[in-house]
Amino acid sequence: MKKENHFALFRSMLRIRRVEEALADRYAEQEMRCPMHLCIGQEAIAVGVCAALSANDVMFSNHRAHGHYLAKGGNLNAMIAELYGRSTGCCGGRGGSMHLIDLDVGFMGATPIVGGTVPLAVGSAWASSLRDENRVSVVFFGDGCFEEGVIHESLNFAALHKLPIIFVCENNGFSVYTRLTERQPNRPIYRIAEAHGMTATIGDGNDIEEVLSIAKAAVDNARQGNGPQFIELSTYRWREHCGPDFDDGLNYRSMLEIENGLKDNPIDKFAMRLKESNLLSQSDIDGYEAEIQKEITDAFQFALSSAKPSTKDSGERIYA
Amino acid sequence: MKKENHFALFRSMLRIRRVEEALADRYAEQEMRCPMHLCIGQEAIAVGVCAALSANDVMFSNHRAHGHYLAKGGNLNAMIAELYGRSTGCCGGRGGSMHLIDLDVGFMGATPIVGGTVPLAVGSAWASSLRDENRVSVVFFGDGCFEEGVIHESLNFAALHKLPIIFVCENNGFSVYTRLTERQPNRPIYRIAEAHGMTATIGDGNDIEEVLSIAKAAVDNARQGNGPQFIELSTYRWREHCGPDFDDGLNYRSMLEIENGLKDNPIDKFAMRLKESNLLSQSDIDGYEAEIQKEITDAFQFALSSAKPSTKDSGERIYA
Amino acid sequence: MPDLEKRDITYAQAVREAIDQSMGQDARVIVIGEGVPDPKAIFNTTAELSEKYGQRRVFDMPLSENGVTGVCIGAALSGMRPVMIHQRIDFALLAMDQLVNNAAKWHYMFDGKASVPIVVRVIVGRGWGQGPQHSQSLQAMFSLVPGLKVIMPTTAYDAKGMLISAIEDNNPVIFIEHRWLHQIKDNVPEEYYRVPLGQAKVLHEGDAVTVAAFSYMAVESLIAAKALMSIMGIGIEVLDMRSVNPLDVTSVLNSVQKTGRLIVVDTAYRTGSIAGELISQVVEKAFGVLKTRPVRIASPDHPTPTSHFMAEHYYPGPQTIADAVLDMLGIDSNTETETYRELCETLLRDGPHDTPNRGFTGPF
Amino acid sequence: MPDLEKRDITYAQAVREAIDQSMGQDARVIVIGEGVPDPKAIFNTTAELSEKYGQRRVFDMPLSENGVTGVCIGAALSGMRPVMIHQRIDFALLAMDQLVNNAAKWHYMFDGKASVPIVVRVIVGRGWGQGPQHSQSLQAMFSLVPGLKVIMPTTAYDAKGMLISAIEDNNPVIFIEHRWLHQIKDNVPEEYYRVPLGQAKVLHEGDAVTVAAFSYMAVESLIAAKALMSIMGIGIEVLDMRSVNPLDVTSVLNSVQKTGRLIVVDTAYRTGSIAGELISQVVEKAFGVLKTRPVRIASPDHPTPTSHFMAEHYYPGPQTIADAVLDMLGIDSNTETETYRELCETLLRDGPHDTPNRGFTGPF
Ligand SMILES: Cc1ncc(C[n+]2csc(CCOP(=O)(O)OP(=O)(O)O)c2C)c(N)n1
Ligand SMILES: Cc1ncc(C[n+]2csc(CCOP(=O)(O)OP(=O)(O)O)c2C)c(N)n1
Ligand SMILES: [Mg+2]
Ligand SMILES: [Mg+2]
Repeated sequence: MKKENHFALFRSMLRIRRVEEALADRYAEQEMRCPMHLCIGQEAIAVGVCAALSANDVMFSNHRAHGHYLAKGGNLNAMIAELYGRSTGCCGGRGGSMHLIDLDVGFMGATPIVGGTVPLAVGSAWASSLRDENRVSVVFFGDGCFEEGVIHESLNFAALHKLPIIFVCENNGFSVYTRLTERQPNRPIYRIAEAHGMTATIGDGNDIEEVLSIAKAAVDNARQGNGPQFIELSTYRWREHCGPDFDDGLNYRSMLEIENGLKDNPIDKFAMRLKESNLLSQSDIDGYEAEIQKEITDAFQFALSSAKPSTKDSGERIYA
Repeated sequence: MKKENHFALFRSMLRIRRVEEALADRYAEQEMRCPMHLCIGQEAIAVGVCAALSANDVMFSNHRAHGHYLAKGGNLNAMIAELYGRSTGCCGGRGGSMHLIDLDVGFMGATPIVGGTVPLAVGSAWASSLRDENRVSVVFFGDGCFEEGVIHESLNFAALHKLPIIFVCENNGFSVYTRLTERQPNRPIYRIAEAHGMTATIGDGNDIEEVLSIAKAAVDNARQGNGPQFIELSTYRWREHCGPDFDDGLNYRSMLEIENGLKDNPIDKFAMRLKESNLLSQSDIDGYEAEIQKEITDAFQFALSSAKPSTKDSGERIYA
Repeated sequence: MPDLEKRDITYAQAVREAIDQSMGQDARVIVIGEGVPDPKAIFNTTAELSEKYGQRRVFDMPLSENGVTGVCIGAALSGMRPVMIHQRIDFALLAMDQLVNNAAKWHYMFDGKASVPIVVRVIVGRGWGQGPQHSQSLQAMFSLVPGLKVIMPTTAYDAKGMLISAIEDNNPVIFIEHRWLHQIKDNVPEEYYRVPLGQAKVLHEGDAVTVAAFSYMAVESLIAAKALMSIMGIGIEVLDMRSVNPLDVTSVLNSVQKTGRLIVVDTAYRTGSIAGELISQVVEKAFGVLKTRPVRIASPDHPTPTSHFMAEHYYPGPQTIADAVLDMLGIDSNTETETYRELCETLLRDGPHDTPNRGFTGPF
Repeated sequence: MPDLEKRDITYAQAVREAIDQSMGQDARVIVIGEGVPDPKAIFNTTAELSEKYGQRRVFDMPLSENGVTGVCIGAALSGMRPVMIHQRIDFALLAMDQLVNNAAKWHYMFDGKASVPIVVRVIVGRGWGQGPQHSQSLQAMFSLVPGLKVIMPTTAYDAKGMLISAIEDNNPVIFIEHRWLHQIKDNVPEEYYRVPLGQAKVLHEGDAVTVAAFSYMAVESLIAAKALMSIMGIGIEVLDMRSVNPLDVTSVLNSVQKTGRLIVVDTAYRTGSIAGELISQVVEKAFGVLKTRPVRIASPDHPTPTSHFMAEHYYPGPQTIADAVLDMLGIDSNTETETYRELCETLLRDGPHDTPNRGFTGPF
């Protein structure tokens, strides 16, 4: 892998982490008045998958969308402004954290009804194939989402029509506070996708290089007309399901489990590796941190100084 | 297998065949004024599976329910009367051919929304397991039904809770007039069930002995607490999807295919085998034919002489 | 309205022609539904489309109502204009999540940055023992969802023109067709034309009573209107509502200004029907205009029984409507009176009650 | 009504107690829902149930709304009495097929041979940027389905009594609870008691105007009623409708006989709401009783915007209701008049508009 790529991957993960930490820090001010699902700890999946895509490829996401949106190149100012409910937000304030969109970079939309966007991604892949476009569609969803019947229907349709789509299942072991074992029998998720007649892989979602190589293979396959690809990636959610805090107090997971989870830090792990092989220096990192901090400060600045939408406005653009 | 069993299996298939032929013959009189889906050609599945069950096991079915209902021991008079819309029908005339029920024999209900009864069967298996009852639930559905998301949800729930349920997929290769290849990719159905974490088998649905042995193994497994069992059985629908006639005129399937389909006659094949091994004589068959004819004549007699429900009656029993 | 050269075709043919011409006009239009390319071609409303436009624009589908609806929404977001078809509206219940949470809201929640131009054709079953799960009339369930447009054309002319408008519309449109309309003929121009969505139409003029009717009930109302006029000289104004959302209350108000009397006839269960919504809006907007209490005519609040013996009086018909009119006008309707007996005889359906009323076969 | 020893508990606690006592009374009662046994316990309405009744009666569930609804129906057909819970009513849209095609019709289509005693608890979200897909109020969509019962208790007392009645009921009951009711206290007896389904209740007596309100809107109406009385001496009669199907039109008619004026306040989108159905039925059944045009107060016909800046006036509140009352009574409501300014000040919400109104915390 080229040096710049390493930098880019690392920087992208770090950026998502810092942005969400800033969100968490300022959430208590109660000016971001909407539910917020942080992906801290899961950054490698968003970044690794997006690194395998080209600009015109498109993406759909779910309630935990910040990382996907930023990794795909979504506008940071528009995202922060959206969380603050401002007119300059990517949805003009109508959506909040759970509804992100940036069509300029192929981020087609994220919505919070679990499973809701999965068939949409299949539909956009269908459109590509009907128009013989060299465009791959990607959809991110969680292990809980895999329990929705629409997954079965989407996998079947995509396999039937050999569509250029990548299904990315982020398996963090939880649906809200419910463990996988209370929702699904003891068998691997990806095998079901495989049985539907598509290439399916499983990997460590906290190892950015593994994610990237799996994603690259999948994207190449899809682009070459080999039909849908399914990727199951294991990861761990650090913070509470919804909200800015750590949820150690809730006792649905042991301190030991949390500690191990935090140890398996995709960013530090990658930094370590890069440093060992002298591909990254502490000063590089410090440089990034500074740039990112600046970018974040400006984004909050932008959001807070943006116009507030009016009630009147909320009655417009109901029909196209 | 014991001699009586052979007789019973053969007689049960023959009975279903003759009953449906009689329905087909009289349908043109336009006194059975409801949609009717015949299972002629598919009798071995209903009979083979039911032969593996005990009386207190329960069953759910779909739009093509006559065979399932009769094989489970459903009341013939009540079924014919139901098709004639009479008060003595198993639904008092409210359901017609697509809505059959006979709680006395554990036939819990058949309804025509494809996939609609599959989770219900899972729910009845759940109730059995919660009450530690030694009761197996069975649900019949087609290859088209397998495309419904609720199948995925039902398989997952059944596997998660290790429920005593048998999923029987009657794969006749068609959903109405649409071929399997236009609806599903080229991969076996049962493998998906297997990937969900349950025992799954595939077999020849037109070979009654094979069906019975597969079903017996599945029922034993389920009863012994080994969780859900999935059975995919291949078969062929002789008549039109809905209605009494052959549909050769529609040209959605070749004459050759139809001929081969008719040749693969589960009843004749079994009769042949039994005769060869001197387990069944032509006079046995003639005896059955006579008994069955009598039974059928009486059933139509019963139906046609039964009271006609009134409009007033149709406004009652809306709420329990 | 374009000038019509005379040609009578059925509602089913008109629907087919609308799709055919839309596909000819716009390469982004695709069609998908269970049975679309099969020999029965959705009551022949999609016949030969596959042959004409090929397998990359005309599709059968897996039995995955919710998933395929989502697939169509996704395709629409990527610039296609899918027409999805359900053989029964009852099956669309499986797709409520995609229709209500995504299709209806996408344009709004993303601030107008994207839109979902899909048409979902759903067929209301009736007769020949369709029964509880194959003959629901669920327009009210869809019409209460902001962001969806819901239409129920009655005539073949409107079926073609409104389906074309629906396909051109940038919003999700639920196109509800009553199966008993499929064989009714009407004068339908060959050319590509539009009929705007959201406007009621006068099917029969009169100033005695306003009868606002939906879908097949507009046909039944028209039959009643003709008989009432010819036999009793009573002129009722029959409005074919044509659209459920938006609901054309203005046209009803204009008619009621004239008649002072309102009967709404719906194909659905009585309670919670769009008929109630219409009556309420009329009273809210024009309180005092009604001289007599408004009346709604609909099906009883229970599932459709399959047995034709039970279903016989489940559906209101011309007689029900005529009686309501006479009652509202305070006209004696006991079977003694000569003219009333004549009216009843005229309204007597020939043919079984569980097959389409032969009393009117078009053109309108 | 049993004699109450004084004990004020919240709506959430009352719901929990109803389930707890029902499970204690009847071993067939089981509970399932996403998050039921988790630390948040569905806004604490299922807290400790798992510990008390064990893992064979209290279940979390896979994210399979339609399938698990079917599973519950099947269990009910086998003699269990499942209580299923959705954290948002929006998620229940995935289960429409099972609820409408199976649960609602099973008893009818099988001629009463079986019944489906399930309760589906669904929560209406509001505030803190719940937005388009997490704050719908879809009671009208369920209430138009014959075979379902749909209830929306407002007080903690009714929440407990009606949930107990729902669990004992042999029919499928949709139990709709507005999230903003969860923390409101009321006097709730400790014993097991029933409140019948299908009956409205007078929350505030008066003879000037009848205000029929649903769920949280009954609270807002009560706030308006108290202010109107104390400041202007205007007595409005607030009816807490409590049930959507069956709809207690009789109680509304009785009140309207007295007041001659009707305002219906609903939590839903305006068009197609149950408010319209109620107004229509009142006019159909008691034409001429109303002295002024009936008014409906509801949310506008578009999705809920997430931004609190936009959502601020999306929901009608006490001020909206009071203004409608004054307008209906022809009372001058320009900010000049002293008393009106006082009214407005009293009705001013303290605290942000996107959190529950602190103006009323109970008991009722
Ligand atoms: C259809 C539906 N059911 C339930 C919910 C409530 N809900 C929001 S996020 C979530 C957890 C989803 O788990 P998973 O798919 O694993 O994603 P994760 O939160 O772990 O990233 C649930 C149950 C919802 N939003 N939509
Ligand atoms: C949800 C739903 N979608 C569509 C239909 C229309 N329909 C009735 S039977 C049938 C074919 C089902 O095929 P399969 O499950 O293979 O059963 P088979 O008819 O072959 O026995 C279809 C599509 C329906 N009844 N329900
Ligand atoms: Mg998860
Ligand atoms: Mg089949």
